[in-house]
Amino acid sequence: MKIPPLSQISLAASWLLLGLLLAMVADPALFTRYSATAGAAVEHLRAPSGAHWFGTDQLGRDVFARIIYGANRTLPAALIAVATGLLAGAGIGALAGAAGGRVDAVLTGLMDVLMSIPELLMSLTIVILLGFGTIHAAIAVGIGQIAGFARIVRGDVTRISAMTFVEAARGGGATFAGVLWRHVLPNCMTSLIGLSVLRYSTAILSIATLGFLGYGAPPPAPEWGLMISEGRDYLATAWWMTTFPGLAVLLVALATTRISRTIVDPAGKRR
Amino acid sequence: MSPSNFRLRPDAPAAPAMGPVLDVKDLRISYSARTVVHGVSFQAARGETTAVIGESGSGKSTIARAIIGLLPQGAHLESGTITLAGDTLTRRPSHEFDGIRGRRIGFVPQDPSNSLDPVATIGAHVGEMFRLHTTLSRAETRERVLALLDRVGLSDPVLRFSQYPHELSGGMRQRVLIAGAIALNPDLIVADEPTSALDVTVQRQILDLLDGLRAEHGTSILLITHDLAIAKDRARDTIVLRSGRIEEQDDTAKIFAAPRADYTKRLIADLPVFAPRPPPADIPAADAADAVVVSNLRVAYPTGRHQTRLAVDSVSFRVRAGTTHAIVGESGSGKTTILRCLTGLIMPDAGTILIEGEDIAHARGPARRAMLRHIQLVYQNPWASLDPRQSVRQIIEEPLRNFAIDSPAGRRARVEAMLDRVHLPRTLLDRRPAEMSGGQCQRVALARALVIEPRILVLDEVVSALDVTVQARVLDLLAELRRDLGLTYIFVSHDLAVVRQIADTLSVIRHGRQVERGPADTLFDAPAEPYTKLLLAAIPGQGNAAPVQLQET
Amino acid sequence: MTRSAPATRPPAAYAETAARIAVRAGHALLVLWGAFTLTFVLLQLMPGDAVMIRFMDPELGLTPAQIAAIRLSYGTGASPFVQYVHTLGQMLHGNFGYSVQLGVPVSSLLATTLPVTLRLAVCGFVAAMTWTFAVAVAATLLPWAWARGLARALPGLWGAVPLYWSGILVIQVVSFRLHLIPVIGVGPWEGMILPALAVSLPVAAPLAQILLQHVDETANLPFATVARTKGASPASVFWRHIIPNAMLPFLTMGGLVFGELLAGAVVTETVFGLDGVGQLTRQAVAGQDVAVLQAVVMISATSFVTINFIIDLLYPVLNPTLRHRARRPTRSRAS
Amino acid sequence: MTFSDGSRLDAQAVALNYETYGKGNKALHFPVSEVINNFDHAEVLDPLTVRFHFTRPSPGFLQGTSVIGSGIVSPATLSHPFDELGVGTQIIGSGPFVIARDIPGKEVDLVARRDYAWPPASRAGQTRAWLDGVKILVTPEDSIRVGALLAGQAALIRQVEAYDEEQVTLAGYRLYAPSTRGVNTEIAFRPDNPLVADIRVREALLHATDRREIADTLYSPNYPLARSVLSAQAAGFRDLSDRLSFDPQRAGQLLDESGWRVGPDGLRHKDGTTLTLGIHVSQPHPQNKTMLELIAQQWRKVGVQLNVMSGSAAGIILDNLDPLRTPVTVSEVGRADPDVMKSEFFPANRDTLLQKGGQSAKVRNFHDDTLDALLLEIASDTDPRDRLGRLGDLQEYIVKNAYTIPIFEEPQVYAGAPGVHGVSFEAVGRPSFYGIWLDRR
Repeated sequence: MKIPPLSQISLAASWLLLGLLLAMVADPALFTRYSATAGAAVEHLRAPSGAHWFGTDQLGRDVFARIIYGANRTLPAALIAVATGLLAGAGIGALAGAAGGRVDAVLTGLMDVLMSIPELLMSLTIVILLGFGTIHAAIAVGIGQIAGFARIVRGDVTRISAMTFVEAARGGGATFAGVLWRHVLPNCMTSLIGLSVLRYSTAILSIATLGFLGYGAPPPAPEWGLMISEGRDYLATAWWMTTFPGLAVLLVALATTRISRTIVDPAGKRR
Repeated sequence: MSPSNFRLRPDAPAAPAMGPVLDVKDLRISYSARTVVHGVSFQAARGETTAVIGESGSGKSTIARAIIGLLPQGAHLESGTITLAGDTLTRRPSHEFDGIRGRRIGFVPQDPSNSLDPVATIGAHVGEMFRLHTTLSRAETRERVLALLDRVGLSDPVLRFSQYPHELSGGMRQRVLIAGAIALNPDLIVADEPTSALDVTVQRQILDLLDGLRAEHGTSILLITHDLAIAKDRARDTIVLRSGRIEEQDDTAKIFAAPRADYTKRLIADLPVFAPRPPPADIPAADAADAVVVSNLRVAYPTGRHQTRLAVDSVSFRVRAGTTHAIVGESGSGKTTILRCLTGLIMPDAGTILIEGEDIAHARGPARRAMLRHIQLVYQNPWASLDPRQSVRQIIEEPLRNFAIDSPAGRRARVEAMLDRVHLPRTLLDRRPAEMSGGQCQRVALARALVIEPRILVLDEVVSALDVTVQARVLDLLAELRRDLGLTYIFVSHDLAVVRQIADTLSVIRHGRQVERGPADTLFDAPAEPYTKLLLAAIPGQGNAAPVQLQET
Repeated sequence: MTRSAPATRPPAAYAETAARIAVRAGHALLVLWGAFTLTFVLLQLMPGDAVMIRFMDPELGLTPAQIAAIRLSYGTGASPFVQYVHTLGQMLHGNFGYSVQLGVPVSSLLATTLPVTLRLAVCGFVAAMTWTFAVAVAATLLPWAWARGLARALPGLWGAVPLYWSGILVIQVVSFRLHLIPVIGVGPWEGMILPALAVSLPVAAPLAQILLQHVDETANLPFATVARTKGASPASVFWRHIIPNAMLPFLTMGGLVFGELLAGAVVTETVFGLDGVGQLTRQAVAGQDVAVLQAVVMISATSFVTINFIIDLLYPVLNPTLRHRARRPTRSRAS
Repeated sequence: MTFSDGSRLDAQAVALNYETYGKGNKALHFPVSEVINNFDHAEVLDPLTVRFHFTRPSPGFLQGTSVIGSGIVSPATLSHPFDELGVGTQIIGSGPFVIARDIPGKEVDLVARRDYAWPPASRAGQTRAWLDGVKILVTPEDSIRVGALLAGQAALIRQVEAYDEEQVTLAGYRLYAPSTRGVNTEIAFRPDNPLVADIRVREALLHATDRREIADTLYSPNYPLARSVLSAQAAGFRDLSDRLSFDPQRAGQLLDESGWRVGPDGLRHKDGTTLTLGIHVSQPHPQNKTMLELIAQQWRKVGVQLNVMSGSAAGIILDNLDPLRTPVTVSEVGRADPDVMKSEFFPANRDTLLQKGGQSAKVRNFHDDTLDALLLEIASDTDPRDRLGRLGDLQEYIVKNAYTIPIFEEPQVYAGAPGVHGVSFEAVGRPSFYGIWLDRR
């Protein structure tokens, strides 16, 4: 029997992981009998064992349960982040690319302004403005992503608008809006979806970073970034408190990146 | 310095004086599970040109890549041997082949525009041959390179040496590539469609150059081409490929005189230059109304802050309803600009374009859009002009929706009728462009243009991207449509052989100026202008007439 | 043919270049102004202010009147518009104002923190470049398909590693367990080894992806094949033809990433306890130290704009096809 | 005796210092010192004598002169605006070390003064410090701090969390845990909030808090369980531990009595409101967030929801001034004098309970005149015995009213490398480098 190539294995594993995560978001209780927020204080800082697969934290809460329930919080939040960036960014980018001229110049300038402000500083400021919490952190991360989306969409719209079939559609009597809606935007979709999935993984990392810096959900909410942040104080005595949430972030980011590659480049042309 | 001075091949094995320079035996190549070359065997005679002809998908390029040992990713040599002057090339380790490529096999690629490294100078490009295979000093290399540039007919080699590819025209770039290919005097030059991306006059010159080099150095040439006419003019032997199999291989003259394979017969019959000009079908009365009147059209492009260049200068012609007017010119002549003006995509700086009496050149907004119902444009590249995400049905229906013609049910009927009209099966209705052949796509594009019943079609090189047999069928369809629907065509092309098949009147354009215009018969039979004569002489397939003056192009 | 260009550039070309530079510079200044204004607005919208955070500490026991007086003395009591004009004016004179939180001029804070961050950015960037090219070489030239595939998978992995996590692990293992490199109280360059290592991987990820993408694209262009037909080895084609061409789009990305490194060192500096701009930013955000934040934004925006400006100017130098740009027809109608 | 800038430390300088501390300096932004009460003016009698005048008795004054914020600095220092004193090099004192370098928030370098010759009585005989210099690096990451110490990269570190104590001692390092001798780490109520206005609710929560579990789970023997509002090390301490017992049954009973009934969701409700309290984490206190999470778990068992909130610095300050947002808060003050109670509770000082007319304009009703009167009496009682007696009464009063839930006595935990000797601490746990010497064997 021939062993399938590495890329196939990794892709299958990515989808499998994503499916598992979706199930965790849908019904976390299916995966663990422990509570994510209430622990038995006497059982604190226990190393991984049969009873607690990933060990327990400083208050005796099950780390595995916290990761499961954390998925329930982090993954939808990342979705909100990407949706924010996608909707605003794609809107601005499409407008700039399609309208051209002065509108394009102004919007491009605006995007340059957004890009010139460090993304994390921007996110932190917005979290302070909106108030702390996972959802607000997600929106802040999403706002930080607007410029990136807008640039890509603008480029795509400009490129596709210059294509012959768009000119042909105009020649067939289509209006400006009609061409944009029926031809330009649908043809941007593939790269846009691919970019969104890629951005999803960065959003997870960014939201976790905000959580790490203390701008995420209030305690005792199980948030991956927050778990790593809290766990790092116990690194010398309880390695499991950082290692497992860290691996969770890494694996999800890796899986979504892998999947986004298939969307952008379905034939695997890049080998 | 004479070219013979760099016949240096100190390490070259003494090639057997007799026998073929290239011997391909039972070559079988596959892409994963799909075999694309099925046991092909042929030979190329020393010092001669051997043509391999075939349409797209015939496997001719794959064979060329196999000979130079650079099969594309995924391609797999299943069996067979390739022998070059007695040395077996197949199954050699990669690093060994590196010493053979360039030194013993030269390669001339298809598309000169992308075949030169854009950030390297011309001198670096040709000089790379010496850098890779000899120990010549920089100064010696430079001398050799300058001599080579001179040999391939480039003016001012010293200037060219330090120029970059984008500063050269397509023809000049192809000369540079040829200079590289012959630099080390190889046994064989593999030329993969060396002229298909070039203008007809340039094509002629490049082929003359290759012929000259062959005659001078005794280099053998394997000419891979889709163009039978070129094979007829240039090759001693011809191999006809189809779907990875050899249909026929023989002396070129014999093949053209008495083709044996049906496929070869059809190919030859479909070649415009050999096809008889169809009798002009019921030419409309001389007093028929003018469908299009272009007068004193002028378009300028800005080239700098305050400079402009005239892309089109004082072009005038009129097209009677129901006839075909051809605009002929080489690349950069401004013919595309003219047709973009005709469909209102560009506003001219001066002049008028009357479409059935209305001036489209200065129409705007709704007025222009309304005129689009009468004049439609069909593009050169059938795949590029169709939205890859739309189905055939959506593509053809879209103009109807744009102009709010008919009910949804009525539109569906019109789309289906239109599909019949262009001889496409209705099973294609739900296909997407990527799932169809070029000919099918071009028919869909025609259907889309015709579905809103325009009276004038502007056809921009509509058959240039198609294989010969497909080209012939589309031309037949165009003639049929014109006859049945009473259409007026404006047919833009660089290919005079095709134009001869379809045009009633024509304009010859060069550098934005109208060189000559008049009835097709007059221009083809008795051209007045030297440029028109040059164009006519350059049509391949007329036998190797007197060489066209070798000028830098 | 008409496209052959003269060997020497006409004077008009120089004028055009100068005009282009002027336009780019104007754009850069506009972006800076926009960044300043946007930040100012955002910071004004934040609840509370630095004076409150520092002086409303119950330990100080100041009365509201006293706090109002302090606020006035810092000029933060004035109307937003007056403050805007004042701050902008000061900024134009190179005066970044006073940190309310730390009680020192912002410029002196930057003087101590900026070198640290610059060092980190340069070291991290150099390391990232090394990984990037290593991956590009491995993914293109390694003789075994599985090894090339593995090299291709690396950037994705790097990009997925949460920096704060890998940083902590690196310190624990390299410094505390193996006793290899100390983290505190070490020389300015020695102390950069671990942080640069940690920061380089996530930075290398997008760089390597972009480089690989363009290497692949370039490798598929006919000229790469033509170079092979001349007898050049894959390695020779890679270094002499593919890399010089793939570098062009890569450069832009490199510039962006370097700018992000300068400003985005917050996490690295937190984890490694470095006293750079990132740490300063973090403190300033927490303390809503407007003057400091405004200065940080201006510095990173300036570096962003400058790097892009330089790359813009550099492009025609590296890419001969851009040197005399022939205008394409632009007069297509909009409707 | 001279300042390190060469100027003389004489009565003139002392008077100027106290004038500034006691009354502030508006022009230069100097605030009035928290520890000096009722100050009127200083009078120079001769070059070595100063007489202080007060508007009212100020018994805490003597102790107040000994705290860190009351250090005598050179007159030149006081002529700088307060804002510019953020950099330590600007502050010129007369001690055994001079600040040679100060990068705010990052690093302080101390260099020994070679001409130092006026040691305190406890160290009579020593002249200059044994150490040539001290390099203090601010290392905010706990794990890096401990790791650096254990890896030999630092000699002495401050703030060793309880969970790291074991690995420090196991490695043969020495722990120091001086007490801060002040108001213990406590949960303080804001009775202005109707939810905790009822003493029975406050008392219930006091008994619902399992302080033993907190100490055992999170802390170490270096964190003694609080036995009163004040530290057991403090003068005037009165042991009230029997009133601070963990008794969830009693807690439930008290809540039932006050009308808070357990609903189907397990939380207590009354008249449509739920007994949900908000609290902000107080970053400077050891493991404060974890402690609050644990308390939240404990209170949840009696049906009370404690929300541990997070927010920006400004948001926390504003919330902490609003009894409706923060019906409970975390507090602790280290100072070795009975006046520490006034610092903690008096409306014009920290006003931890938030009384009407105090720090917050958001308070509507709550004020406790008895409490205020007690605080003022202690502040101005000049008879030490009497004063300590009143202090005991005050502690009883606070516990009786269940105004606060004292949790533990907060130490400052340090760890030193084996070769570091002579480490000592002042009254509230700050280190003294003067007597430290290194054994380099």
